[in-house]
Amino acid sequence: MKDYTFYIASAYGFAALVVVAAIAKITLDYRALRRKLARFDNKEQNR
Amino acid sequence: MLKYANPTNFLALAARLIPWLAGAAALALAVGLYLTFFVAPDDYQQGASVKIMYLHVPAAWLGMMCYMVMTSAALGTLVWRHPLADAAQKAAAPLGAAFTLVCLVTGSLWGKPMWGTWWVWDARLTSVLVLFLIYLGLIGLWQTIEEPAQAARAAAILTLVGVVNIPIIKFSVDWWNTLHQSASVFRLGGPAIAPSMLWPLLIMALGFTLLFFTLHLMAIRNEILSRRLRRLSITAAAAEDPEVAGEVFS
Amino acid sequence: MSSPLAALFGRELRIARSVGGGGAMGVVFFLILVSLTPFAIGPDLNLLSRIGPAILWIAALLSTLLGLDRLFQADADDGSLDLFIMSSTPLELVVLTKCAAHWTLTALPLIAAAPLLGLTLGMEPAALAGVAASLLAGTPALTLLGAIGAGLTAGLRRGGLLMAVLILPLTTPILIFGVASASAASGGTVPFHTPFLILCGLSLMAVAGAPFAAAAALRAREA
Amino acid sequence: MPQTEVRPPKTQILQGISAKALRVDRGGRAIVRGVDFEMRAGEALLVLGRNGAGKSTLLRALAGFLSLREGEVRLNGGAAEATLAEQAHYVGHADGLKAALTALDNLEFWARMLKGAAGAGLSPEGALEKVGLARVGDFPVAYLSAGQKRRVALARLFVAPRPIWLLDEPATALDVGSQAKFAEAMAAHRAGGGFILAATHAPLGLVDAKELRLDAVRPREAGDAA
Repeated sequence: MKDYTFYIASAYGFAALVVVAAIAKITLDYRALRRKLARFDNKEQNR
Repeated sequence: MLKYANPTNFLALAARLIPWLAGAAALALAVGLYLTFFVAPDDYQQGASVKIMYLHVPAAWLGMMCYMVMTSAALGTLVWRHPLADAAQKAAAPLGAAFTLVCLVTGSLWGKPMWGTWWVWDARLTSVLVLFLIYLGLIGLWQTIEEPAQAARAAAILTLVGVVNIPIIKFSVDWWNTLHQSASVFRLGGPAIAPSMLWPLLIMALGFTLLFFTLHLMAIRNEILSRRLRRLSITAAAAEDPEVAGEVFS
Repeated sequence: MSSPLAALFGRELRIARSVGGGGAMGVVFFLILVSLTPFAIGPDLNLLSRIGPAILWIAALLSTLLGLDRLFQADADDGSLDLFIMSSTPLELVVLTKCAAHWTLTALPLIAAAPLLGLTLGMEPAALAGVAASLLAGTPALTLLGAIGAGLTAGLRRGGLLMAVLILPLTTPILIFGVASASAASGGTVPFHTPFLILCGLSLMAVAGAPFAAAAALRAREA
Repeated sequence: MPQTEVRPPKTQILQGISAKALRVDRGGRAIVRGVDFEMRAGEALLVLGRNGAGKSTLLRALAGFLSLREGEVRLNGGAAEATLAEQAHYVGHADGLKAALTALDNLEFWARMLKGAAGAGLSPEGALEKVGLARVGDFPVAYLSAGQKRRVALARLFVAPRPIWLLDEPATALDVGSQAKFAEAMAAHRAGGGFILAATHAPLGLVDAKELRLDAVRPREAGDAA
């Protein structure tokens, strides 16, 4: 049976990469939005 | 259900739900990975490379499921014109693209040892590729139209047109060529693969689904906040106009 | 580069990133064009790999050109073009900088994506490297020729298609030597460097001449 | 008090502009014909006339966007062999702003792009302060109203000092307060030896400005320059 670890590793590696990238992008966007919204918070409560 | 429909309540609900969902997703994925690597037997033909199936198949399902979520959100946008539906729609498109991309790449990595080439133009991989292109088109549409509500309506129409065409694409691609093994999981006679392989697959699929809903909720939250930021910025800019007019050009 | 041109280059990148996802639209169009060909020709990989370089080159040619019709349109609409004409920086250098920015945003990702897409056409590594190298050498000429077309059609209503019709005939030498060098990379009678050097020559000629033609076209608009 | 700009050396200061028998064609037709005017440093010229009389065409020709069919414009003094356009600001109907960028980014860009020989002008923040838009500097221009966009465009005049101001209907979309204040800024520019050529309907509050009526220009009849 040929050794497929390269293919398995790169498949799971790529999937992990995409998942981590998605999580990172969403959380970074969230933090940036909170920071920008903080500027308006004092003037205006979240309706 | 309508109580949660207004964005502020939704934010409160999301804040409570997201940690639980994330935890469940992590747990399911951990169990799935454990089963895949330590319990599930190798395939008599493909050997260990079958382990890629536990990634490839759930990713394909998620790509399709994500489109269904987007379609229902599109109906929400067009029928009830609800901002939450707009946000759900916009949040789903990149996730759908990500899952279909994972499906394509893992399919190619699985195909190399099995069929000897990185890519084969067979029916199912090609249909997923077309689905991936539809997702990219939607993301492009979202980025081009600035005004959120207008972008949502446009994307909703494109999504619904897409959902009508996906079965046609599926059929025509099948007709065009079929090399891929027939749908072994959902054969009419029930799953053909051994239970020992089926369980890890279903658990991985559950893990992916939970991951999707976690990310989707978080992305919807981002979308609501960014629309609020846009609205506040516009009103703040407008507020600058009348009372300071006197001090200009001094 | 003097600061005005550096400022222009920075501005072009910033605008592209904030609206329309940068050059991504060009790469997606390239991806779609390449994916559509097998539907027409059929899934047979041996055939596809033989005509792979041609498919990739035609797709690159079309996606580069069709992405260019907006090059000056936005500036013409919001009045920036008039101010460029008035600035002490020559319009030719402004055109060259905008082409460089457009090339970085559209052509570079395209050159990176071409080898990956070549895999779907069953091309082997030598051919993939050949396509990437020939695209790297040929796309500057495509962008600059397209800039001339964009200059001619800026402000016209149906500029996009007209621009392609004007410029596509002029790009035939680039296509011929581009595909020739890409195919020569995977063996064949013609050595790789012969068409490749001609391609580089075409690009250098375009860098030298096209900005003047495009600037003249912009000035001649007399909006 | 506005920041005092750096004074270019004596010879480089633009003393005067003289235009002889200008003719500008558009679409094969002479829109502007037989126009003459003389201007010295500190003077203003109001280009008047009904719509379509060629006010904008004349200004766009002076800015170098349209070629002169006949006649010529001579500069007296000013930077060596710099054309009128390179020593002029043009504020037309379009504001020259990229909606996706912030007001500060736009001004920063134009400051470097239009940097003339006359040294650096106000900083983008200073220019925005001068037009009363300091607090909206970091919002994308897309969020600003037409009046605010207009004032950001006018702020361009301050970030890169150029002696000649070519203004095409500068007062449109400006509220009364802004118009009054802009009149003061124009007076300050003229006091500093600047030239103002403005095509306008609304009164701009320019003190003892010369007038150039375009619809009074008949073929073969010299325009009344005084």
